[in-house]
Amino acid sequence: MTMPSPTPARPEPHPDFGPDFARRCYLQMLTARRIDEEAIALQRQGVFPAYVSLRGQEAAQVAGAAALDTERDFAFPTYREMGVALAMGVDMVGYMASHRALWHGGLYDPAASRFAALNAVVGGPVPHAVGWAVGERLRGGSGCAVAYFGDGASSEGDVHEAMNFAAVYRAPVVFFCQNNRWALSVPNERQVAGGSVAARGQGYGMPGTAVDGNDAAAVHHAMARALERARAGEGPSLIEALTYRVEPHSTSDDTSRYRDAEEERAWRGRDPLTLLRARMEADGSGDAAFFERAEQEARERAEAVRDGVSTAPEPDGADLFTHVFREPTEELARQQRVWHEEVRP
Amino acid sequence: MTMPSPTPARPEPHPDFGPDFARRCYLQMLTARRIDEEAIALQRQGVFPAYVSLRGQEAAQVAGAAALDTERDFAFPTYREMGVALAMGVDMVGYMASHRALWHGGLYDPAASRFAALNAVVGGPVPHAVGWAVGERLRGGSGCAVAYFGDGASSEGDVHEAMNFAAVYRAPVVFFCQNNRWALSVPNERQVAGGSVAARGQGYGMPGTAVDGNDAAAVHHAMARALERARAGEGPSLIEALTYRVEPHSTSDDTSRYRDAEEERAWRGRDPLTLLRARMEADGSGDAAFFERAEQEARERAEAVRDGVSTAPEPDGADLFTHVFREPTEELARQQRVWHEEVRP
Amino acid sequence: MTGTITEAAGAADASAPRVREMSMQQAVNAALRTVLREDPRTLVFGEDVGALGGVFRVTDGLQEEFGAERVFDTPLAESAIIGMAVGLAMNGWRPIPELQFDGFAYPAVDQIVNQLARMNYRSRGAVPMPVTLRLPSFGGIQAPEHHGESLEALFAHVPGLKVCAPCDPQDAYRLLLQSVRCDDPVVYMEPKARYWDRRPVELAHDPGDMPVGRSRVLRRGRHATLVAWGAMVHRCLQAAEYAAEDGVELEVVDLRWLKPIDAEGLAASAARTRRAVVVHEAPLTAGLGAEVSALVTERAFGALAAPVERVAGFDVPYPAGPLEPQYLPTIDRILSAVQRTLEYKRP
Amino acid sequence: MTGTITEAAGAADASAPRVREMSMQQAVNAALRTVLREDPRTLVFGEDVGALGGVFRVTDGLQEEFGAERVFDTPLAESAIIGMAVGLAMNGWRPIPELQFDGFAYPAVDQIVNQLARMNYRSRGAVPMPVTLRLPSFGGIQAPEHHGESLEALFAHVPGLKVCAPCDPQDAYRLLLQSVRCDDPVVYMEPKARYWDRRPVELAHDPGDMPVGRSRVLRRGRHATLVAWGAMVHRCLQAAEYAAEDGVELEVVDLRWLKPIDAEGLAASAARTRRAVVVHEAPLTAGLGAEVSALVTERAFGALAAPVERVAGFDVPYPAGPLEPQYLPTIDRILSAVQRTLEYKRP
Ligand SMILES: Cc1ncc(C[n+]2csc(CCOP(=O)(O)OP(=O)(O)O)c2C)c(N)n1
Ligand SMILES: Cc1ncc(C[n+]2csc(CCOP(=O)(O)OP(=O)(O)O)c2C)c(N)n1
Ligand SMILES: [Mg+2]
Ligand SMILES: [Mg+2]
Repeated sequence: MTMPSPTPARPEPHPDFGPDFARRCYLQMLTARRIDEEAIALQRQGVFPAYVSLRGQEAAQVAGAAALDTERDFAFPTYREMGVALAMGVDMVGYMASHRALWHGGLYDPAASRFAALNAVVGGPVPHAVGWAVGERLRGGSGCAVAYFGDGASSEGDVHEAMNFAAVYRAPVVFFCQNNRWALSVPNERQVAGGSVAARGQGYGMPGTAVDGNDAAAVHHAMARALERARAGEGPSLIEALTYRVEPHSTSDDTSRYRDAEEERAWRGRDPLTLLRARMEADGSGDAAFFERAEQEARERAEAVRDGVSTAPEPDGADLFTHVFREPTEELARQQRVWHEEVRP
Repeated sequence: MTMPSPTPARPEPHPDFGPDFARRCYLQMLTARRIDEEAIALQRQGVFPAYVSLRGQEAAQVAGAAALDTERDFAFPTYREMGVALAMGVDMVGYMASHRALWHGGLYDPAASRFAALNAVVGGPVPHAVGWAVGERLRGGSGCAVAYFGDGASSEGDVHEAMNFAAVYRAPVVFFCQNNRWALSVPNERQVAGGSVAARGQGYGMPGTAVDGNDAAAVHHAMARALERARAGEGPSLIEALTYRVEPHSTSDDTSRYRDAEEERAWRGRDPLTLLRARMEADGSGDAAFFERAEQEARERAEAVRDGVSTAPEPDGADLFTHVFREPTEELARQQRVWHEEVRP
Repeated sequence: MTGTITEAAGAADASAPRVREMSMQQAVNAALRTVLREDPRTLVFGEDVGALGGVFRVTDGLQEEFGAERVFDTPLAESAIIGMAVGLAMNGWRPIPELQFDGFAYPAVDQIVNQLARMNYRSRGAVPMPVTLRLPSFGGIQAPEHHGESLEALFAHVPGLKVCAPCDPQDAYRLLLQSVRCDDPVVYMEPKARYWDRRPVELAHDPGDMPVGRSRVLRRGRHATLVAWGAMVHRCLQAAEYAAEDGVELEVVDLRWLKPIDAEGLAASAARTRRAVVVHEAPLTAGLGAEVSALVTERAFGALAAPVERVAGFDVPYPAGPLEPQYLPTIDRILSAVQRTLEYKRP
Repeated sequence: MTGTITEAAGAADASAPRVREMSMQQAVNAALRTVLREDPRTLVFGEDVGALGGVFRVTDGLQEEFGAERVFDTPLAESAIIGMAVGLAMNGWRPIPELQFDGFAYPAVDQIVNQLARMNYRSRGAVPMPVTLRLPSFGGIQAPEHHGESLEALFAHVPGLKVCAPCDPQDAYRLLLQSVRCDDPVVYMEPKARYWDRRPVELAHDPGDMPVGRSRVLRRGRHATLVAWGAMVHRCLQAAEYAAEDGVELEVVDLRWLKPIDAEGLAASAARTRRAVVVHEAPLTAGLGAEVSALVTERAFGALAAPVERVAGFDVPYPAGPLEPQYLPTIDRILSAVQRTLEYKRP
């Protein structure tokens, strides 16, 4: 079965995407890369039980999220949006705490960060973005919701229901699909009927755009336009960032069972950092000094995150009970007493 | 919010749609109409607790189903496909037994009838059609599955998942949506984002066609072509038959709360029976004698169904237990003894 | 029907509580009006809840009074309805979604269990979920397939959810107010078979001495305790009437809150009567009756003269019309169970 | 790892049963090979079950041996996976779908409850559903959110479903064969924490004297009965070891079939020991432990010297890594419960 590969849009950079912006993006993408590397190392050292790498998707995540207004927008991530978290200014130690399995949803404050708690249910958070956006319009607010999901997630019923709801309500939502070609071991060809997630948009009467997800400027352009549209009350959009998961699905995965190392190598050659750097070198927005400084800053930041998450205290067992309800119940208090008497370490 | 009304295809009749076929269709459509009227009467008399009328959808149901090969194809209905049942030769007393609430799934044999047990879960049976079709291909059979669903059902996640599966597997399925403009009290405008169910097909790389659902020849043409395509191994298709639910959603419904009587009247003027009759009168495939005979036959059949279902015996209480498992359990046998001792009427 | 509903609605207008006879369906409607009025963050939505007023007319007139922004129809997709409720709550709203019928809650189970119930926990309290999920529930009205299901055992098992089921108009009113005012997600199960039951209702805004999790003794008795919720409470009261004719005095406890369960209240009653029978519509195996039986036994074992009896639906799919009365617990089955507890002798 | 699996597969080749040491994950793999070989109507499918061999390698090598027509990947949609299984069964196949993890069964609950479980009933036996739903289940491996859930109470409550959970490689092999050969839908719950547990397995094709619904006594004792399933059986056996050191002889019953439940077997054991403790990972309230408690009490009340104790997960969402050991029943909690039953005095 072959899949018609959608031709990604290669638009001119959005006016916002000037030299300063490019430098900021590059720095954050590089920082995401370095944190990612630290995380993989932490997993190898046994500090993280497992980790899901975003390597290769830094442009799709960072350059897209850089268009968000963190005063009013809200992002709904899956488990792989570390670059989005970083771009939005989420506390990265709190974010990484989830990968150390300290707390499933992470230890940052999702409400304050405007970045929902990590969500491991593929497709599950997408309708939340729609509800949030409907609520934002009702409030008279001007914020937009961005729903992140993968090519695999596009098969889930929730994603369809959410798109239909959003378009019916003309809610200010951007559906942002990172099509990294693989959903664990299943390639697009056996996942996305018709071969294009973006093409689904039309069926809901909303624009669906495929962009080169490794091209920071293209991703940024698509996201900025979709946000403008949403803010103008013109309803939702669907963006498909065509990219590639160059690492295994997670550190527990073994890609040799299902894909060609050649394919990985080819995509490593289209590294979004290299591409952005080349563009910046060409248009002069980044010189050698900048790139050197960026490398240093990224490394320092990554090391700080690594140290922070490695030494973060384990949650107290009482936390098992604290957040189940806002209004506690006698039965749970009783169970907490059992825990206190019979379990507490 | 206004909805771009999809322009339905008005193709030439399919070669199969000759005079004999037209007469057969007309007779069955009329029979469905008469049975429907009897059923509404039975509900008013208290014999049926409730009933869902197909009035106005006879062409969509009968003329489409007439293209099926009941030796090899299999239909997956919702709760409103009485005309499909009739066209496929399902035992109509057994079918109507479901509306008398004798047995939820009806009292016909779905396997022998190649017409699945009535299904009240909106969208629920659609993935079954895909599974059946995948299984048919694996068996080396040449049958097709036809999944029936409504415009409301098109919003359900299951329908999306099923379409994606079918297209990924190139399974021989026809997704047949009767868009009767209303899902209970909710009109297309607030249900089907983008305004066209047919337009969703493209997103899965499968043909999606909107047809005039009140035009028997057009519906038949679309279904026949979709079946040919499926049998040729070219995969699934989506048909949207644009029609109208001229009756309330069910006998318990009150349309005055949500829609204009004028709209109903206008659509009653586009009655599929009247349209087919006019076509047949024009092309000579039906004369006055034929229509008179048809009326008599339809009426007799409807009365027989009415009498049959009215006098059908109520199921025995032991049937509560008989079909739960193929391989009975001791616990259920024990419960049946409790029923026998403490409940049996 | 519309007329009386409007009357009920009118009753909720005034600030002083007053007593009025109304059906449970009207009482829920009045409670929805109260919360929509008292808290501008509340929203009512679901399939056909707008112009139609819901298939049971429970939301009748709400869209008219509160506008299509606060009371609105959704497309036909249960998972998205709950997913949307989660998102709305994340943006500061207090959603009151309706799922049209018990059996159509199943498509939403993932959003209920994996999202709604644990968002507060997942976010360590940063993102609370003050959502009241209204679910017309249980059987007894000879409805089509999937329209007579009892999902309380499923919901009660889910950490992070609270669950209640009223049995009469007064409690329907009170429990809905409590559910909506609660900062935790509550599944509010409306017994369809009692929608048309008319009783005097005091439209009080204060639950008084009936905090979340408290059961009620609806009838005092000393020979055995019947425990039930929803429509089965009524049936237990009838059974108690019959038993009284034979000199058997049954205590009837309306559980009301199916999570948290009033274990103490149950145990106290069972300890007094030394015998208990729990009655529910859901299938027997792994039904909530097992939890009630276990709780009572754990807390009142020494006082019990007989094992707790369970009278429940059979372990069969909820049947069509004529078989429904043979599926649901009958008064005879309840009385037989009472009889067994009374005659129980340790072997 | 692949090497040993292939060896296990090889073992299934010969017709004569033979004993070989293998892990539970290999035993399930061997059982799948057996049924794929013995019945051409069987099909294995799910997310990543093909080339990858499943995230736990349980389906490793199956696609290679049986081809991509009989062992295949699906797109990522759980509801459609079960819906497809229903349709395949309607066309004469015997599907063996996998849902990747317990917590991702929730999106498929509607198809499981409203379709799979009642298609045979709905069609009055004309359309049977010989479907075995494999579900890696339960916790104990410090996995991400939604990867440690226990859904047995939900499934056991559904009329028309059968449910089992093996605790060791031998039983995993036997129960899978039985499940696939059964003409009813079976939810087969694989305890992830025991996947790597190696034991000798006899690849016998005949369940012998272990019919559907039969429990096993894994250890004889006379002071109290422990009842468990899945990974908790192992923990109970450990607890019994400790107790034995103090002269307390615990009987350990592996329930195996969670529906139908072996009520008689449980009651017989509890009647012998006069005390019972049921242990499970799922949250306490409305868990299957309540059913076990109720069943034992109903059938052995007179013999019981103390109320049945429940040791379960707490009523909280399944927690992340470091808290997991504090959530799951510990040996201490089990022994404390035993102690309570031994010391119980009627007030
Ligand atoms: C509802 C659900 N089903 C299954 C899984 C198991 N699972 C985790 S990630 C994954 C693949 C996801 O693929 P995709 O959506 O493309 O995202 P990616 O991992 O490529 O970023 C699967 C099957 C899950 N987390 N949630
Ligand atoms: C999953 C599910 N949700 C809700 C319902 C209740 N319900 C029954 S029919 C209906 C409207 C269906 O509309 P549509 O799909 O357009 O079919 P139509 O009735 O117009 O034939 C609703 C909401 C249901 N049966 N199943
Ligand atoms: Mg992917
Ligand atoms: Mg419709």
